[in-house]
Amino acid sequence: MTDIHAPAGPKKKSAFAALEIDTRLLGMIGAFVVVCLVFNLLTEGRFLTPRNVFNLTIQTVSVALMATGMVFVIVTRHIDLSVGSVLATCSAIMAMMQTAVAPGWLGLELGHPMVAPLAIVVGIAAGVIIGGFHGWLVGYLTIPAFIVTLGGLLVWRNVAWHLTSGQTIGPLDETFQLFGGINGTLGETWSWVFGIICLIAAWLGLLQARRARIRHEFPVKPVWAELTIGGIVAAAILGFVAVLNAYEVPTRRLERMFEARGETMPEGYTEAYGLPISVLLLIIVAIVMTIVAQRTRLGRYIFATGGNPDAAELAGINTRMLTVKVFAIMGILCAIAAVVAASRQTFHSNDIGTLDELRVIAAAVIGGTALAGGVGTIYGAILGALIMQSLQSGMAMVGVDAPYQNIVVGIVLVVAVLVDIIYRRRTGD
Amino acid sequence: MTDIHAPAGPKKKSAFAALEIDTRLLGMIGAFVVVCLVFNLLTEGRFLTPRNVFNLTIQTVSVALMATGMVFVIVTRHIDLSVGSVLATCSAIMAMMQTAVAPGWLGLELGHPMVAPLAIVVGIAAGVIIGGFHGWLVGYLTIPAFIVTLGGLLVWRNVAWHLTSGQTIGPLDETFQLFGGINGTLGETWSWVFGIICLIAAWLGLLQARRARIRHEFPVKPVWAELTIGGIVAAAILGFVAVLNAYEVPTRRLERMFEARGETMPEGYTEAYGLPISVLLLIIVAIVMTIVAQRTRLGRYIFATGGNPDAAELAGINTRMLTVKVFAIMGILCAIAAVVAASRQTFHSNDIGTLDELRVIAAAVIGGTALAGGVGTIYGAILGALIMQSLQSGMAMVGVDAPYQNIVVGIVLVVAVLVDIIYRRRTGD
Amino acid sequence: MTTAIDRSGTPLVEMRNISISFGGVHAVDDVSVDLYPGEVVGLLGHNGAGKSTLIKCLSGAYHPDAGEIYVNGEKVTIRNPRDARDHNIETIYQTLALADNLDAASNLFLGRELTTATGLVDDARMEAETRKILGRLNPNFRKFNAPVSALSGGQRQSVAISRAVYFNARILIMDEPTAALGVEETRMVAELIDELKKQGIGIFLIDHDIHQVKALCDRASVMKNGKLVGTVEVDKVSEDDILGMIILGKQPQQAA
Amino acid sequence: MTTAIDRSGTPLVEMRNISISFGGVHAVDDVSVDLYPGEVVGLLGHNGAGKSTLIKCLSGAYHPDAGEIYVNGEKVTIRNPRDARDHNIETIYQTLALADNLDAASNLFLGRELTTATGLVDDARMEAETRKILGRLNPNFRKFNAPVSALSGGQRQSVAISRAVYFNARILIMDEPTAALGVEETRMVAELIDELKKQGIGIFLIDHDIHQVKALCDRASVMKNGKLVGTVEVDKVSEDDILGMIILGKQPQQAA
Amino acid sequence: QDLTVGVSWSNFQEERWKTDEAAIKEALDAAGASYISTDAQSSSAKQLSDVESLIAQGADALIILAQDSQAITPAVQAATDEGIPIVGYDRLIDDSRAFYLTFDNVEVGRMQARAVLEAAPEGNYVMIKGSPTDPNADFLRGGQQEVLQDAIDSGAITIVGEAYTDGWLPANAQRNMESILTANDNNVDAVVASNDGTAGGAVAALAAQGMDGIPVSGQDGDHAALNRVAKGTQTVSVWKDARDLGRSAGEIAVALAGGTAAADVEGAETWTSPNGTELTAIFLKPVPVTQDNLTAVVDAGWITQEALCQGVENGPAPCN
Ligand SMILES: Nc1ncnc2c1ncn2[C@@H]1O[C@H](COP(=O)(O)OP(=O)(O)OP(=O)(O)O)[C@@H](O)[C@H]1O
Ligand SMILES: Nc1ncnc2c1ncn2[C@@H]1O[C@H](COP(=O)(O)OP(=O)(O)OP(=O)(O)O)[C@@H](O)[C@H]1O
Ligand SMILES: O[C@@H]1[C@@H](O)[C@H](O)OC[C@H]1O
Ligand SMILES: [Mg+2]
Ligand SMILES: [Mg+2]
Repeated sequence: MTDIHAPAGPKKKSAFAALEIDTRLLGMIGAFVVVCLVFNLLTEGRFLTPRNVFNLTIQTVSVALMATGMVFVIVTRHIDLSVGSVLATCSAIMAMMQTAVAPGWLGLELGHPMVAPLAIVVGIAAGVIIGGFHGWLVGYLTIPAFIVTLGGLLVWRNVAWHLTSGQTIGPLDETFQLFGGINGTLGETWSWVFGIICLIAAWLGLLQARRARIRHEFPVKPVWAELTIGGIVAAAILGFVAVLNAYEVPTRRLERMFEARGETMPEGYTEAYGLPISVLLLIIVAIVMTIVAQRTRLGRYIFATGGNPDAAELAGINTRMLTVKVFAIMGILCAIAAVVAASRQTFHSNDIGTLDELRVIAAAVIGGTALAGGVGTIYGAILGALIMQSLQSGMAMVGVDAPYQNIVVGIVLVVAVLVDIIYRRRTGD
Repeated sequence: MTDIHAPAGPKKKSAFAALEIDTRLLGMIGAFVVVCLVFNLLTEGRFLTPRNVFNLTIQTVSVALMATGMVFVIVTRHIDLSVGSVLATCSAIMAMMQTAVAPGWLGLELGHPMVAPLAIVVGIAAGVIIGGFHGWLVGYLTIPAFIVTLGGLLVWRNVAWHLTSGQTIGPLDETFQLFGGINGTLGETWSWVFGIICLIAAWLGLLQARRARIRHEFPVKPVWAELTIGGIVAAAILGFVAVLNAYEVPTRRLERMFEARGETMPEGYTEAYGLPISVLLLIIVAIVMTIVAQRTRLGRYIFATGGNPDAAELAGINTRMLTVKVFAIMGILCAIAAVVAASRQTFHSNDIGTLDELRVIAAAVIGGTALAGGVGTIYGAILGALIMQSLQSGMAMVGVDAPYQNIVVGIVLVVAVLVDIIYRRRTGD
Repeated sequence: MTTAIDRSGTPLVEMRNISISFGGVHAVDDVSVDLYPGEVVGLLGHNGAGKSTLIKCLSGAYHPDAGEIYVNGEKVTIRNPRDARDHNIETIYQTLALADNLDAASNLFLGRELTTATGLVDDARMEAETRKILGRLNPNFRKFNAPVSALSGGQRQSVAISRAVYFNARILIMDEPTAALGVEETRMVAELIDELKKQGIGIFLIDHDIHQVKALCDRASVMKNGKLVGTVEVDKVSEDDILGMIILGKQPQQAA
Repeated sequence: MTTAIDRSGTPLVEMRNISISFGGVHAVDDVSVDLYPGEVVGLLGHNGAGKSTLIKCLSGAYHPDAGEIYVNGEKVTIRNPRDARDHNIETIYQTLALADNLDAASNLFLGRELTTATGLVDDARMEAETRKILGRLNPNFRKFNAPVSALSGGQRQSVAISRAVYFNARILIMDEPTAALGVEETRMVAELIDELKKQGIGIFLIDHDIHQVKALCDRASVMKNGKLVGTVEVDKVSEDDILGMIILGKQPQQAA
Repeated sequence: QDLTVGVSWSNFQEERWKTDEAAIKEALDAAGASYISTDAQSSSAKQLSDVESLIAQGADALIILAQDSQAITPAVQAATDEGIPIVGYDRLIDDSRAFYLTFDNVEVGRMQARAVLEAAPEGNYVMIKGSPTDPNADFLRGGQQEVLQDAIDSGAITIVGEAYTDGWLPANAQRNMESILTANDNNVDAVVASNDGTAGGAVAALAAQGMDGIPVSGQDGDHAALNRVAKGTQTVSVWKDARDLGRSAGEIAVALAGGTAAADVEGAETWTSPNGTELTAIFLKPVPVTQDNLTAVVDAGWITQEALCQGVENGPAPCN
């Protein structure tokens, strides 16, 4: 409103405004696109190859998973510094389940189909217990989350160390490794199927929302606007699937696969990776978390509590129990992230998840979650994680010497957020 | 007020209440004393020897210095994740000044009396510029401090690396090393002199405050209460000096000193360390920062802005400039902490200050600084740093291994804050 | 307000000998008040007299140091706002207690969201209901999709009032509900109070406007420095009597 | 208020054709008002009419999209609250704008602390001054050493009023100053306004209470939906005329 | 021929890596290959992404300083899929597809202990270990134990204090050393520190007690440490001439990228890792640098005499 020189053009503005697209989202996508294009230029087109896009997405998954949970934590005015360490403990537990408990106590050898599910269930149980315990300390004992999770950062990293006696544990179970990205993908056909299901669901969602508004006689967007949005969504989903399907399994790997099956590979045979299972997991988590945030009571209470904790309490919300739930969700997500991170490495290592707390919080904050509480989106956090990861992996590709890469990442991080701030100020959001 | 079973005893309560001692302070001192006593028991009395008290104080200085600045940062609702890295850059600059710039460009050899002052001035200038720049990004460009200083964390650590070409630089100048603790102490006599000056100043302060209240006809504490407080202060100051003076320079070291002077040590000669210069520095910084916090406009504005940024802005406070100042102060303190840290090691290493950001923030928060802003004390932050340090070094003495140390530190951290919370709830603060 | 109230039965609410102090200060000191169905009881007193603190003991925001609360003759313990709601006690707080980052509908239904068959919150229906109810109270209100932080002082107050009224309260606590309201909006709140009375709801009304108290209340309880000065039937005393109670802390001769 | 105001000279403040909008909404739309020394101009209108937003352009909290401001006939640019203070414009905000964690004295002197010879803030003197000035406005006030967050609604308002009045303002903006005040406290503010008028200070007063506006103001400007309905001399119109302007947005026949 | 060699560093905070990097670059320059690199900041997860990026960038051969000898396996897998050869640099990569080029870390540990034991055949020992998350820390500690075992069994020496050093930070080593000294009333006769950074911290703590001069070990040949050796405050710095290692790594990477089979690399031998993996490996000989052979590091051009002898009077050759 203070910008007197803002372009007037009410006609043009209203056409764009009719789309009612979240400008924050646009700004972030804009920043992301800029980062991608710059790196693509600097790497002579290597950055935006299907292969690198594939890599980028699987590299992002673990941090992005936790970032969705961090949104809730920060929205309720808390912070979780322990996520990296909790991830490590969950990973250690799952690794020990596979390599020690299952074969030793239960007589299930590595490779037995029950090993992976068992390990994952126990790991997630550990995550929910640890997270819930943090939440109890914060909510009921009113210890500041910063302290609780700083303590957790120290405790759980070393509990993990203790559980594995400081050893790298692995290799992990083959089924478990399916969540690691390259070791488990949907393949071309199923990727298309999944893409199309997503698209139909998205369209149905748009339609239903429009119907509800009409039923209650609220103003709706013009039909062309709805169609445009539907089109954009379609392009995004199918484009993404197409790109992932364009990344072909390296020939040597194929050869080896055929070899393992005792066959020989036909001349000229190719196969695409398609959507990694870990990315599928992230998409499912993102959808669930978005629904929780926007369409459930729990989500409503999380945002209300973040906006005004006293008011929320006065409105009859049990804000203490809410805190437990929020941290328990964070714990579950740490455990899921641990599955992805450990199976990506195919080993549990001591340093797994180190410094993830900073990455995860940064992803949420870049994604528009306000540290003062009350504001944040799931998609923003995921985009934030993607931007961070693009920066890091882009820098690695450009050929700047290693220590200087960190300097550039630091600077670009700040500049990316600045650009977003300026953009939103311009658009008056 | 909800605690119906609180002991009534109005008579007894009022006698204690008349002292008007900050219960928060009491709680923290209580926690500290408990930690000390437990370790003293576990180490068969070695923990509370003058020697270990001496070590504890000098180990605490660097983190405590930065923690005082972090109080201001957090009170204004910001955070600084870059302090460890800024410390590294300042340390690198000072090291290079001493070993490269001074001898190479200015022709001042190591050991020349001007080398250390020059290096320190340049280092502090660097700190103030870096900090001020962070503040400008936060205050004027409105980028969240979390992002700015996360960027700073990456940037400055690697700038430091670049400045020293990744080398360990040292040994540093002898004069410079005076700030390292054991390498520069006041000796017995001067320590007493300093203690007595402090005591007189404290008494004068109490007296003046009382006079001002009487002049304005406000209620004052009973005389016996004032005298009791004066007595406690005297005991604390003189006791501290006495303990430090009880720590004698090890014979081997004395022998070497005499040797270096070409003399032989007289039989039975002893000498006490007394107050380390680094601790003197911390005391001075603590006093200055406390005055700034409580008795200057700047301090008032810092707390007002933390309490309600909008209200502060409407009251005519230039909150943007204030942010610059707060981060600039943080930068100065990082530089001073760098002097202490580097001269304590007697060399600059690449990884100096790593993870200090967490220690510093933890010290401030344990010391009662609220992450929501508006609340915090300088003495609290210093006590917080002391508690953390006691834990770590106590356990190292007990022989707990690093991973288990971290677990215990994590747990005790949470418990200490919890005890403090319960204590304050009881006393109705 | 002058329809005769039947005070022979058990009162809807009775607060007996309530005391509460902060630090050393006795904010409320041995105060007893009661409220019958269909009755409006005004709570009056200077700033800091303890009115808000007293009613917060009823709404569950504070827990009294001493004293008892009876609802419909039964002794109850109100530990938190949820307990109060369970007794159908609704409150409009002086500070409004809104979640600034949410829109009017989310605030109105906070803690009692409408849900669809699948258990998800039904934003469209909540918005529709909000439009209806806010329309009655504040016809100029348009900002249904903005967070309440973007609303004017009076608009926020309208939201807070709607929230308390919507959910079939039996006991309503209104802490200076019209403080920020415009002339027309104030008139509508007065009409609303009348209507609620008719439905048999009991209302505690804190208000500094003596005209309004005379017009709306059946009885008035006056507090001074945490203590109850007295309770009077407003029809039986003059405005000046009430003023005397507030300012001088003196019970008028003819008081009930 | 009925001493005749001399409106022949240059006005103390003139706001000309002020417009400001948030997102798409025109909160204030081409509004012009002025104020002469020793005059109280009431700003009236329904909730959300744009009163607070208009005066925030004068106090430096908002920057108008269009329009000009003249102080003593000279065009000024008010970029922030500091600029407003430099023109001796003081404001009591509807939201009070207090630093909740500081005590009354620190809030009262915020941004203009009293200092000792050595440049340090003089807390004792500030507290003494605060006791004096708050005593005049609110004789029951005791809590000088508590953070203002522990004060009652009306106590907080007293602090905000004292702050604006203490520093020799020439132009005073009061946004619903008595909304949370008790009877006695309200009377004292009315007296204060009278006194300030006599000292030649110009006051913009936002208030929903028509009685009070009739009693305190010389002129009244009425807004509706962001637009100025008109400005009238309160002596020359009836309460109903003003009500008509507020509710129907109609200028009475005999208006100035 | 336009070869690119990618180097994935595990971190960059110890002094030595700068030298390693320079040596690799030099060797690559000589072979006309270009150099790209990444810094995993001590995170095995980031190192995986780093390697993927290097592959995507078109590296023809990889040199990897593994943060974790096993968690790096997927990176080896990915590289092998693309037919890119890997040189495991300095730290073990427990995978037969990687070429292993290193100084033997267990041997480094042995050398450290040996030098200290020689200087202090009996007495109270303090073991300052490396970072608990670095597998090398335990390799080193294992080598040290082998050498000390007999003396321990005979009661000649007693280990009175032992501590990991979080993150290999000198400041942490210093603090641990101070506590151990206090706990033992200074009854310490020798310190086996696992690298030069931690040795620096330990020496600073000893100096505070006037005890500098008792035997202390280290490794890496950091300039500051060699200076301490000259001064007599550190007994040994096991010198792994990073320039040899770097140069060899560069040459081997270029050779492998050019199609040379691993076994055909000059000097390569077959070696079985502790986990039973068969690797093609080259082990370079670390050199324990003590006052007796200080001249060697100057002659080798590793450090200037000026830097080595700074502040040393009447020291050993070449500082006399
Ligand atoms: N949370 C609190 N902590 C400390 N003191 C409090 C707290 N809440 C209220 N008080 C004190 O209790 C007393 C009564 O406050 P209360 O808010 O009940 O007054 P009130 O009658 O509602 O006044 P008003 O008309 O100004 O709203 C005041 O002196 C106030 O300062
Ligand atoms: N910061 C803001 N962002 C968006 N909209 C705002 C903002 N501040 C005010 N508005 C809108 O501008 C309009 C005018 O608000 P304003 O606060 O000026 O009303 P008012 O006349 O003071 O009302 P009241 O009597 O209720 O205080 C309202 O519709 C309000 O919602
Ligand atoms: O050379 C050492 C290396 O082997 C170890 O892994 O990390 C620390 C270094 O000092
Ligand atoms: Mg009140
Ligand atoms: Mg207003």
